[in-house]
Amino acid sequence: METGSTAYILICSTLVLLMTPGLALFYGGLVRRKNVANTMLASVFTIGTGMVMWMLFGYSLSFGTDHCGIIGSIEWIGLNGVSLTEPYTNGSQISNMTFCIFQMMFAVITPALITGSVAGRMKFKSLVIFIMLWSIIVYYPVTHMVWGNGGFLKKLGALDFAGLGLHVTSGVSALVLCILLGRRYDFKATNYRIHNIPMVALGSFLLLFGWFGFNSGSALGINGTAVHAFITTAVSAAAAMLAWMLCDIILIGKPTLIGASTGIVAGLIGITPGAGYVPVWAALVIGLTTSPICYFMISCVKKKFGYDDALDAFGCHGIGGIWGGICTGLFASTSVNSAGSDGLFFGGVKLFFIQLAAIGIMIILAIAGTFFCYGITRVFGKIRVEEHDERIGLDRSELGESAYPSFNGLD
Amino acid sequence: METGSTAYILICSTLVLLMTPGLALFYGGLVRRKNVANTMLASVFTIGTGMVMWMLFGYSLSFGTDHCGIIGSIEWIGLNGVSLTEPYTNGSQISNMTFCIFQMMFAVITPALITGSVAGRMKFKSLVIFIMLWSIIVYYPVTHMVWGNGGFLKKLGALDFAGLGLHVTSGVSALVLCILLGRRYDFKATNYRIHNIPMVALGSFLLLFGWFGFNSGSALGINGTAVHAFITTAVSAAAAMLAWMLCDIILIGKPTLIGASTGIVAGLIGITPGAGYVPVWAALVIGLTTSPICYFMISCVKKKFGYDDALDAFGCHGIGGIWGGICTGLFASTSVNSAGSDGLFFGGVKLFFIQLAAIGIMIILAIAGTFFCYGITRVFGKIRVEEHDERIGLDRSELGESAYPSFNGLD
Amino acid sequence: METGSTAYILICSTLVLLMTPGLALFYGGLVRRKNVANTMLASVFTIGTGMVMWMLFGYSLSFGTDHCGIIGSIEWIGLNGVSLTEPYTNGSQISNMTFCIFQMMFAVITPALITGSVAGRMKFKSLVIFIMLWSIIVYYPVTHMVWGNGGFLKKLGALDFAGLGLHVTSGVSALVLCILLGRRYDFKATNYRIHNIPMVALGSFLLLFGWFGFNSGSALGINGTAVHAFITTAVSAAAAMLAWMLCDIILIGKPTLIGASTGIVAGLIGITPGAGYVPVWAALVIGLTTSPICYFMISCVKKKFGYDDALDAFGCHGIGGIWGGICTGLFASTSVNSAGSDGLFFGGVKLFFIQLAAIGIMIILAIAGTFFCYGITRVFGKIRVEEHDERIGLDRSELGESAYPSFNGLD
Amino acid sequence: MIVKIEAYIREDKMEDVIDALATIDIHGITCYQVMGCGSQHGVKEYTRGKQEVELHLLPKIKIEVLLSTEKCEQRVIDTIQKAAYTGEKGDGKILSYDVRSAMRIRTHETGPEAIQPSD
Amino acid sequence: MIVKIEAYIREDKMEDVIDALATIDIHGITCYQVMGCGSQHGVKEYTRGKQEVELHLLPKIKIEVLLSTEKCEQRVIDTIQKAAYTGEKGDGKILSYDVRSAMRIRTHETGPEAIQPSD
Amino acid sequence: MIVKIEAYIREDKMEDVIDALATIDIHGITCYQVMGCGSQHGVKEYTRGKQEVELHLLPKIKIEVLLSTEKCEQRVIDTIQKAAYTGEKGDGKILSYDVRSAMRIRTHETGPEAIQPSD
Ligand SMILES: Nc1ncnc2c1ncn2[C@@H]1O[C@H](COP(=O)(O)OP(=O)(O)O)[C@@H](O)[C@H]1O
Ligand SMILES: Nc1ncnc2c1ncn2[C@@H]1O[C@H](COP(=O)(O)OP(=O)(O)O)[C@@H](O)[C@H]1O
Ligand SMILES: Nc1ncnc2c1ncn2[C@@H]1O[C@H](COP(=O)(O)OP(=O)(O)O)[C@@H](O)[C@H]1O
Repeated sequence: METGSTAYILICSTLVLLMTPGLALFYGGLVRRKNVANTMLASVFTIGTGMVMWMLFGYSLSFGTDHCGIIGSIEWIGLNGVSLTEPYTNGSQISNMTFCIFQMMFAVITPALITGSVAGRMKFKSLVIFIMLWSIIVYYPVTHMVWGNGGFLKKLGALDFAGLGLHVTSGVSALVLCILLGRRYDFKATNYRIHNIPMVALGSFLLLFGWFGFNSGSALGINGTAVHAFITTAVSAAAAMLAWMLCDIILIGKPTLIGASTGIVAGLIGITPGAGYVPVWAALVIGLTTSPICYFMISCVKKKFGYDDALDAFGCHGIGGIWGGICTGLFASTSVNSAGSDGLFFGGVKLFFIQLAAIGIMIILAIAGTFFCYGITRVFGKIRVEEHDERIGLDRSELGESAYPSFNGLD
Repeated sequence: METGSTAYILICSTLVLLMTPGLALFYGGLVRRKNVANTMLASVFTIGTGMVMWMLFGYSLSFGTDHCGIIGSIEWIGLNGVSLTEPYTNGSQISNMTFCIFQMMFAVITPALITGSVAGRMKFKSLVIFIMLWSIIVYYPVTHMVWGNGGFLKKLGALDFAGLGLHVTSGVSALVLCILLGRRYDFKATNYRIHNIPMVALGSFLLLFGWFGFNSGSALGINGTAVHAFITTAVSAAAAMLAWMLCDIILIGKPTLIGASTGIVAGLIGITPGAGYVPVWAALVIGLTTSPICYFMISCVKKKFGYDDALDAFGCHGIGGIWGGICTGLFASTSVNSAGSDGLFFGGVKLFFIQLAAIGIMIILAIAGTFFCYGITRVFGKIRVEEHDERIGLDRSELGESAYPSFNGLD
Repeated sequence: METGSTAYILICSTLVLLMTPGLALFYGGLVRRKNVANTMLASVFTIGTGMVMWMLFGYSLSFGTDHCGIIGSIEWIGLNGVSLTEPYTNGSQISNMTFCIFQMMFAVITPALITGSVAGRMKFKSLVIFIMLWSIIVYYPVTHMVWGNGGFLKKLGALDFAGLGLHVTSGVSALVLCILLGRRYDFKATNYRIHNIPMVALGSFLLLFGWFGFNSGSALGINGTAVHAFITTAVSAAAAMLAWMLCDIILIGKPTLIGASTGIVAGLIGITPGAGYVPVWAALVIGLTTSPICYFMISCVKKKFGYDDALDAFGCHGIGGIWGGICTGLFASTSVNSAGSDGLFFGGVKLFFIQLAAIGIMIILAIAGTFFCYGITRVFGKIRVEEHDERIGLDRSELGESAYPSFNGLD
Repeated sequence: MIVKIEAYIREDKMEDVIDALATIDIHGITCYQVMGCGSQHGVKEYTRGKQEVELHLLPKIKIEVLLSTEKCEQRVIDTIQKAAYTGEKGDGKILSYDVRSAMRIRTHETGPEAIQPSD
Repeated sequence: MIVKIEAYIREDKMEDVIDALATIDIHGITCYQVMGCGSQHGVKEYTRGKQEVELHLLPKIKIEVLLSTEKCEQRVIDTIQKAAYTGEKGDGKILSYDVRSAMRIRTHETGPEAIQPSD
Repeated sequence: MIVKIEAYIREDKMEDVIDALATIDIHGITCYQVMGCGSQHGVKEYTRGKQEVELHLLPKIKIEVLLSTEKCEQRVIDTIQKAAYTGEKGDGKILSYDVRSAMRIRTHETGPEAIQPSD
């Protein structure tokens, strides 16, 4: 256990943890006043379920001894035998438990991302069941495949620095789930105006803050890669913020705070898969391209197909993640990180197709897994709230509280 | 001075510092609109008084050369002679000044906890005087007793990893103070609805974020214990969050965001005394039990006895802390931390009774100290605001400002 | 690359980064409801422009090979050749890229400070152009002069631990800019009441949180100076908070949460230039004096001269920074930091006058630079919004969004 | 002659009422949130654990519609009634008042013209 | 005949007024926050240091009560007056208006029945 | 005789209207934010990317002024009209109502005295 690295990863873990409340503010600010508390709770309850499941069996299933390259084992049930001081892999700068802590935060935030697409119409109970199942059926396997010792995507040579699998599966699952659920009843009729913009902005900045832990911490120690991932993350987020503002200016004539906030998040998603593999200039390119792509998905494709991805969980996380994974296949360079491979741009055709294949596999896994989890969740009762409950808002109908009882205003 | 450990403790110090504003949001969101600014200022002014007092004489009184096992000395007045690079105790990984900084943050947040019980009716001036006295009369001694070299509870063998003394004394003092002050005049008549739930949630998440610094940092360096305290803290908070939501579902039919937020805080309090001593599974047990106990105190006992612990400073911090201290006596294990002892569960009867005795002594100290400080504070004028001031709200009467002047709504 | 130090500086970088959103909340809460989103975006767009410019040429211009002691070179364009593992200066504990990252965050927050003085009346487009020009014309040179290898103020022996140049230039530029722009049209007529006090408080606490990274991180590694800068920062902030509350009590009869929040920020500004050079007791003195001086500027001087420094960017940052620079000349001591010099108080007359001279040069640079940038910005169109747009608020006129559409209230 | 209709309705019926009024070509509407009680005595809620809170005042929406002809009045009242109806206590009331005079700021028009839709 | 009482009162008197009305068996009330000025010209406040701000408009509560009998009207006005009284400028006003017609949405009742408490 | 003037105006005209009323010595005013639509049919906005949102209801300010003489009434209406005028759709309306009775809480005064400024 190297002290500087351990200090870094433990602090990075708290930063990543803060992303979940950041997401709750980000999502909570975007919904209508009557759904705020419900949307926030939907994002943060995974702190409870995610951590407890991770401690009980999640870590073991994700990172325990490999089975067929697909799933771990049950050797570390209850974190028994996870060493406080000995490393997970030989040569790692941090101990197994430190690694487990860091990864735990990923297991908390990932399922929370999904909840954005179903805001305003899913029963809270069903959401909890779905998310818990999804963690087991989709998240633990995908984590094992890309990061676990013996994971088959890892062996294949797919590169995922800090969260390709995580963004693709959660984004695609969000899409499938929102289609299965159907649109909010007044999707066309009403305005879904953002109820509290400063709250959205604060959320996105907490995400930015935590994301440095997410990406740079994924170097799993203090080394050149950690520093490199830090700077690429910053550059991509900044570039994407500017790119989104530019899109806003070109298409609607004015920049917006919402746009700037969304752009930052898009840029962070885009750089995540390649943060430690691509050169700094590529981070600029990734940031500049991710925003327009997400912008286009949200503004045009979503409208065209008419699915109700309420808070653009797919439009941002799914698409941004997929694009980031492709860019890793384009721009990864062994001169940046010898543990990686060369991307298409540096002559590495193989990596490019491996990345595409990996993304394809993740998408299939996410779609199949979502259908499966949805099916099981239905066994436990209706998944969607009644129309009346949707109208009065999920805060009142699902939680029995209202977010701002002392403030007047029309929702 | 070991660099990794020093880096860790300095960052942990900033995390602990952020807990005080977190508490201000947590408390501020819970009160009525007319008392928001006052409640927040009541939580944060301790940043000013606590730090300045700590620098002038607090650190010296708490950790200076022992006198009778009860209090330190005045050798480090003004932090003179506190070394930037030499350790406080032989073999410590951090320097004396780093330790002083870390402990300073504890001296800031602890008295802030008390202010929750008296929200909405105590004069700000009296509160400042009371809190400053309380720090000297109760906090510095109790800190010395449990953590100072030569402190008698430490010598006795009482275990307090990160804040048993702190939670018990502040919680009990909060109870005594709110009884001495009396209820808010319209305690029965009106509804004390929470005015801003997202604010409460944000506060609780900042508390969670900072608490990792609090507990894990209490290992005072990067070592196995720091990693262990980190994971137990996470597990207990998560379990308590779920347990509180479960209580809500069973007793009122629905989970709530307020409940989830309160549960997280309860779980953090419960694990604090034992974070570095109890096994991971015990953290799960502590989390799962602390929430129902606090829930019961708040819902039933408080109602039964009719004291007006406005924001449940006693119901959460006092009770949670006491229960956490008892659990340490139950579940502490030398196999986890050789510096600790074995709890009842591992055959260590002695530790269990020492813990009970220590808690008893802390309670007595807190009660006596609160009466004493209250008495002195009265010398400086009326402690409670006039009924009219209470009605128009302490924001206007005590601070002359109103928290949200541009938003309409009924308080 | 020393791991503990690198971990520390990377985390400090994220803390400093969080200051910009903290500032956005601080400023955003202070303005009227109709200008919230615009004010916040004005503070945070520098995350985009500042980071991208820093990566493209800013770092190179600021810290590249010296030219005449005034500006760097273009050798590190696009961060090419900035080493991930080799240090910037011989003997430094952190690598060049780590240093670049840390300094990048300073380049983000500094121009954001300026935006406070022009809130509510400047075109967003013009603001962006002005800020980008200002970074090149004023910020990069001043950074090079005080911190760059070969910078002439550094060679002169001027001491700037963590941001004298930064506060003086941004504060003075804010003053010049607000005078050039003119007052808000209803400056006299209307009340400029603070619209959301909890938001201001949260902002100031995030600033406090991040400022530890700012000051302590400026030691550029884990060493005694980092620890020392940490404690002086804490003491000064706390003392200034108390001093401001005292001013409030003496002059308007009541302490306020706004006052406490502003005081903390003032104290942080005051200690910044000398954090690693002055003894702890001097930090107390600096904190206690900075608040009254800023208080006086805001309350009397601003009124007297009638300039419309909307959010007191000059009154706090400019004045606080200048005072802090003078105090460094008074209280710096080689017994605290052998890399510094002795101030007037310790018999060092020379340092005192060097500090005064340096501040003078910075002021001149800021004034000249602001006029220059203002002139160029005018080429791109009107700088001030129309009166009608000012009336309906810049949120609607410049961004086309409104911050809180679901809450009623009079602005 | 001009009358003003005021209605206190449920929050979640606001959109329905506005849509219903649009179908009978009433587009001029002003509304805001109010707090009210009546036959619906208020509700008991729990807050933070099982701490009971009695809420006397519940959020409602108040709608104001200006009309120029008496014939129209009854139709509007009926439309609102139908759209706002649930049958549970707390549905609210619809009232009408006489207006002495009216003026459209933009055009100086007074009397019934002032409140007729114009383009 | 139906009348509507409107009162502008101090924020901190709202609970008193509602309680006082309850004692004379008036339970139907609607209220909301408004901003107002009058004899009470507004206050000077300080914000951030000693920067003066003049606040013309101060927060007040507006209460609306519908009544069905004229006899009752005076009693309600007196009750509100007593409960809202402090004697300082800014206590507010109580007004009454004629209502043309009223309807209870839940029951279709019109006239005085519409606003009488019902179970 | 007492009348009540109500006006729906633009948000950004509120200060102008209040100032204008002050120049003709009208100081008693109550106002609050409302949401309204009318000839101004609402606006299209974009939110987060180019996602269209149609906003039917736009924020407006409602002002209430109580007056004691009929002569005054027209002057007040004209003053408000002038101050609130822009000529664009959405300027709003000014209405007047008869008030049955008025009382000043602080002094028990009734009738016109109740609403005249007092010191
Ligand atoms: N007498 C009254 N005066 C003023 N407002 C009333 C009165 N009665 C009812 N209201 C308003 O109408 C709303 C619904 O009325 P309520 O009496 O609860 O139900 P219902 O009309 O179904 O009997 C109340 O919340 C209140 O806002
Ligand atoms: N002429 C008026 N028109 C409308 N509202 C008024 C008028 N006069 C007073 N008000 C309302 O009543 C409140 C209190 O009235 P004010 O004149 O200040 O005190 P008082 O009634 O004690 O003389 C004001 O804040 C305002 O809301
Ligand atoms: N018939 C009406 N009933 C109630 N309020 C109305 C009516 N017509 C207009 N208003 C209010 O006046 C505001 C402006 O009116 P609008 O008809 O849009 O413009 P204009 O008065 O210029 O024709 C609306 O937003 C609404 O609040």
